[in-house]
Amino acid sequence: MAVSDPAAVHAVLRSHFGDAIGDLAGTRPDNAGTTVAPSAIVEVCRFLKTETGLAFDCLSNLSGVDYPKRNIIEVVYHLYSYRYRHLFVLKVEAPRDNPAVSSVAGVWSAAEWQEREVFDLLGVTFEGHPDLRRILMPEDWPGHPLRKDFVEPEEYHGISTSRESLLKT
Amino acid sequence: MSLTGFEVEIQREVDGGLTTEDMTLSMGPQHPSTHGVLRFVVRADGEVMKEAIPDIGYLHRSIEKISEKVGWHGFMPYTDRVDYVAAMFCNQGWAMAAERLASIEVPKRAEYCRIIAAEFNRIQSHLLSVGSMAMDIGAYTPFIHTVREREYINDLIEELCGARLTFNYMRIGGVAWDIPPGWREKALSFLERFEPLIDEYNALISYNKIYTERLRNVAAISAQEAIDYNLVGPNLRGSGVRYDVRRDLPYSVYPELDFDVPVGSGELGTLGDCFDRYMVRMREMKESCKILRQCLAQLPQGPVIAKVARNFKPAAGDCYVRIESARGDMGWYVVSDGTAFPHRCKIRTGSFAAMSIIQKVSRNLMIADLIAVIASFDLVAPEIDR
Amino acid sequence: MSLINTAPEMALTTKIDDFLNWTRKSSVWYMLFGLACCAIEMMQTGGPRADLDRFGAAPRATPRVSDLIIVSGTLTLKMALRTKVLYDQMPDPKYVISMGSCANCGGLFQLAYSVCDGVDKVIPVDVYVPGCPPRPEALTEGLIKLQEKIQQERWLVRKPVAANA
Amino acid sequence: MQELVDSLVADGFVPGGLPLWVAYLGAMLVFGGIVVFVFILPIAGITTWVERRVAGRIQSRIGPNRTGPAGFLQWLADGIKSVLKEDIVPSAADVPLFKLAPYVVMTGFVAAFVVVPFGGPLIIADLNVGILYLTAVTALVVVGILMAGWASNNKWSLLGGIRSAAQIVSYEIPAGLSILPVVMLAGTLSMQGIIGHQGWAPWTWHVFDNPFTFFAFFILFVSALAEGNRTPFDLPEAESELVMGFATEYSGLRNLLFFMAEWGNLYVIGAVVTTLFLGGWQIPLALADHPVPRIVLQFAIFFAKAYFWVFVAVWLRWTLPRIRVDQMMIMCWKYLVPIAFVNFMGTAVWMVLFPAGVPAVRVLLSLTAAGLLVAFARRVVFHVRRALLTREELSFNPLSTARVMSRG
Repeated sequence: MAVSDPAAVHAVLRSHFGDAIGDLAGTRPDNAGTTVAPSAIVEVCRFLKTETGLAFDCLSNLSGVDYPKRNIIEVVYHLYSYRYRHLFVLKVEAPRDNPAVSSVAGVWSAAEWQEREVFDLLGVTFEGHPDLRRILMPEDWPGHPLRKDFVEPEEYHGISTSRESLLKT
Repeated sequence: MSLTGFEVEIQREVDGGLTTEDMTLSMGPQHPSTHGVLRFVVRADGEVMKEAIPDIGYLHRSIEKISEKVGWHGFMPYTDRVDYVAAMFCNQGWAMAAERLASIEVPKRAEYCRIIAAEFNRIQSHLLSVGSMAMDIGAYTPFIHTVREREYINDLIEELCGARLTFNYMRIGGVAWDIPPGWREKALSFLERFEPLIDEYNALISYNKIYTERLRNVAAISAQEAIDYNLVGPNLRGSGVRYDVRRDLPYSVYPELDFDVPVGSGELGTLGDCFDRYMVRMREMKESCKILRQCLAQLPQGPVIAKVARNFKPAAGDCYVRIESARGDMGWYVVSDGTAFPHRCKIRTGSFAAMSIIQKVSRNLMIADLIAVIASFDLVAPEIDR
Repeated sequence: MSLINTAPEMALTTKIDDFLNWTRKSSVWYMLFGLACCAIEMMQTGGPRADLDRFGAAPRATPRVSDLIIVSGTLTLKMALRTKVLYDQMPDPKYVISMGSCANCGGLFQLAYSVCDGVDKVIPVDVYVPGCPPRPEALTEGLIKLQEKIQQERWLVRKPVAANA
Repeated sequence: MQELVDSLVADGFVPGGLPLWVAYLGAMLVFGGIVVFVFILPIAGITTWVERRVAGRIQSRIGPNRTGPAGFLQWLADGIKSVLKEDIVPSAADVPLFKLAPYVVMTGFVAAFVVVPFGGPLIIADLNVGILYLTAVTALVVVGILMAGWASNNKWSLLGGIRSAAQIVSYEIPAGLSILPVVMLAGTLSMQGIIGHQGWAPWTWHVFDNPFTFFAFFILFVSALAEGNRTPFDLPEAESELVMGFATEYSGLRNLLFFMAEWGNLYVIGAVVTTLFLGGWQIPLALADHPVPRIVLQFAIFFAKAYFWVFVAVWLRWTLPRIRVDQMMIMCWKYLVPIAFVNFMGTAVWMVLFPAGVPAVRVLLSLTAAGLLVAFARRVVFHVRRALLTREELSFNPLSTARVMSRG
């Protein structure tokens, strides 16, 4: 029996994980979800994947969002079930100065590269990730560019990163 | 399960027989078959690969960061460059995300214009994929023939929006231009001519003995594996999963249209091998023609763009839009903080997922097979790197 | 070769120069070097409608036999280092066409943190083709301009090409 | 050759006191030089032009058309430009081997022309082991390619070299086994002798002699394509896999030599199959009495026959995909070698059973071949006509630049 309504999914999670699950947020099917405590994310994900009636067999999207005002980095998991065709969103908030979240690469293989990307661009450390290294940027790149306070380096291997505008006099 | 000849060789080596030194090859970023700038570090024992480790990021153009700098309307041209082979879908994804955040109703005619443009673009993208697949297998001519057909679609789209490749056709709330007079007939006459050509391509290359031998049973991916690695689009359907965003999470006017979702059937070998992925694209082009005929027939009258403020500021919140791009389920996770600039835009693309599975499926293949695998996934470099 | 740029200017030497330049310009083999969006237009240019092969320009897979590198598309910093290596691997005389706004100056992606604003920061460029992406006709025009440039070169005679040429 | 020098000596053209061997050597160098520069290099060059033009037509393009009439001088421009390019020797390469390799390949290819009968008496040396010599020297190419692959110190080159070695050595066997039936029929290894055993008429050609030689002909052609590294067997330089295979690190003149050998080899392939199976330069005697027009006619007929197979090879290249290396080996050892062996044995049995041949079988086979050609020609005409029809329909877009640009 499929539990497709986000509210019902949330209720199931609440009953299993208690305080680790935040309130239900979002109004549309594509953004309805909840926050999860960073420590519980792997268990929650495994539960969502294996529990009959939920069967979120696909991690559709894993992204990180930087919120400098709230001083957190949010890791967002968009889950999808090919079996029951329903969606759910999980959000994990990590402190901005030393973000660390448990890796779900053991639950969905798709998470492996997506976590590497979030690590590369936002500097979130995924604990338990099999191969956590930069993926898009070169190994010797300074900083994590998708953070809001990222400053572009002046030059990279002798190539300056700015260009004088011809329009200026 | 019996081992094939080369697996026996590897097994013997694992068992401690004759030991040879592995060869590490760097394939790319400039390599004729990498379709842009990808790199594979190949560990090979002669012709047999132990492993191909993808190395990406050579075309990372920080499009996601730019979205935070240029504003909602201003980001539209950049979406073209996310996937330049199928730019219309990226346009549509961004427009739909903004519309969903701001709860804008798009006029019916605009929706139809979008679908028409997008399906033409899908044919174009699949043509390139099919052609470059043949080129990578060593047949240069089919590629040139598909390029020839692409030119005619380019003509059509150019008349529609003024650009050949990076269309920038859609706007938040609709499309930029209405369909010009006389365009419908041209589009229909193109379809008239193009549909038989698909059969001709099948005759020329798809069922060529050498070609099928090169593709069948190579890098078969089971449905389970495909879902686990989040393969989408033709790559997923090649593994036999009948899933299409257009049908299963319908958006725009797709519910009003009648079309099939072709899936791989393992007709010549294992289910989910390179040939299945290839044939899914071949058949999807026919389906696109079907959709286009319906759209061109049903095209309603009316405006093509809703009234959207120049200074567009959607309400704070986030949304996750999924559309069926030529390379499959494309996810746009857009966060708005209520200002004139998006807070974050993450684009989840099919090629990125397909790239991540290559390391797994490439074990014990031959070097020549790796080329077929890369081509069968229809990778487009900027879609991986963004 | 000590002959280069040492012979006196005579009708014969200029004729020889013209002939050699004719061979060079008639056989500009370009390297298959697709970077981004423009690479698709480059393929279309090699396709049936624009057909670069008419000018004797055939695609080649390795830099060792290429005369021309068409930098087609956005050059990221990560790729810029590789591009320089590729350029160094080409044998002289070698030419560069910078195709599209991104390769010319960074174009749309000047705002980006990871993009090299213009290929001329890494390798010398002979012809800039504007456009985002340039149409096949524009790239063909770029090739013809390059051929004009090649035709004016002097190998035997030390005589600078007129500045306004 | 020898007769020529002897007659020159007799006529006093050679200064007295000059040892005769010097005269022979000089004559050989002069004649060889003429053949190399007047025939071999242009034939290789023109083949590149033909290849590009044919490829253009196959791909609905035009192909080179800016240099000379219909781009005919394209090969000259390519060649001279390549000679003038900078010559790069990679610093990690094995320099002597790297420099030597192209010349070894070139030697193997040029030496093959020694026994190619261009027409009537036009042959550099009608060796009594002609066809054996030819298979031997063409196999020299593999040494050069392997040297190139190894010396480049590039892994793509190495893979290409290894593939080439495996390929050429393997395909020598079906090729050799397919030559044997002809040698048995003709009773000689000499090229002129083999041609002499056939007549001008198709039903007197070896290919139609019996069903076994008919198949042997195709096996020889396929094996020759594989030895010449042509599609679908172009694995040693597979562009999409190995960049350019064994030639990856070669630039300028050295690269040119490799490619000249490749394209020139096509002509050798055509010449060999023409000589062995298709009646060589034989023309009806009634056609020409005077020696000069006769030789010209013989040369023309031989050239046309040989070049037809060059065209077929080009056409295959732009139609077929490339097979994989293991499939290539399977095809050779599991299919071609056994079939070639059966052909060889079958021909032997046939010769014992029907020492004079069976005219009915000859005519039947010739008619089969003619029928195949007619069926094929009809298909070609059908496709060409349809292509012309669609071309008219295509110009529907006023914005289209197609018509403007395809002119010329």
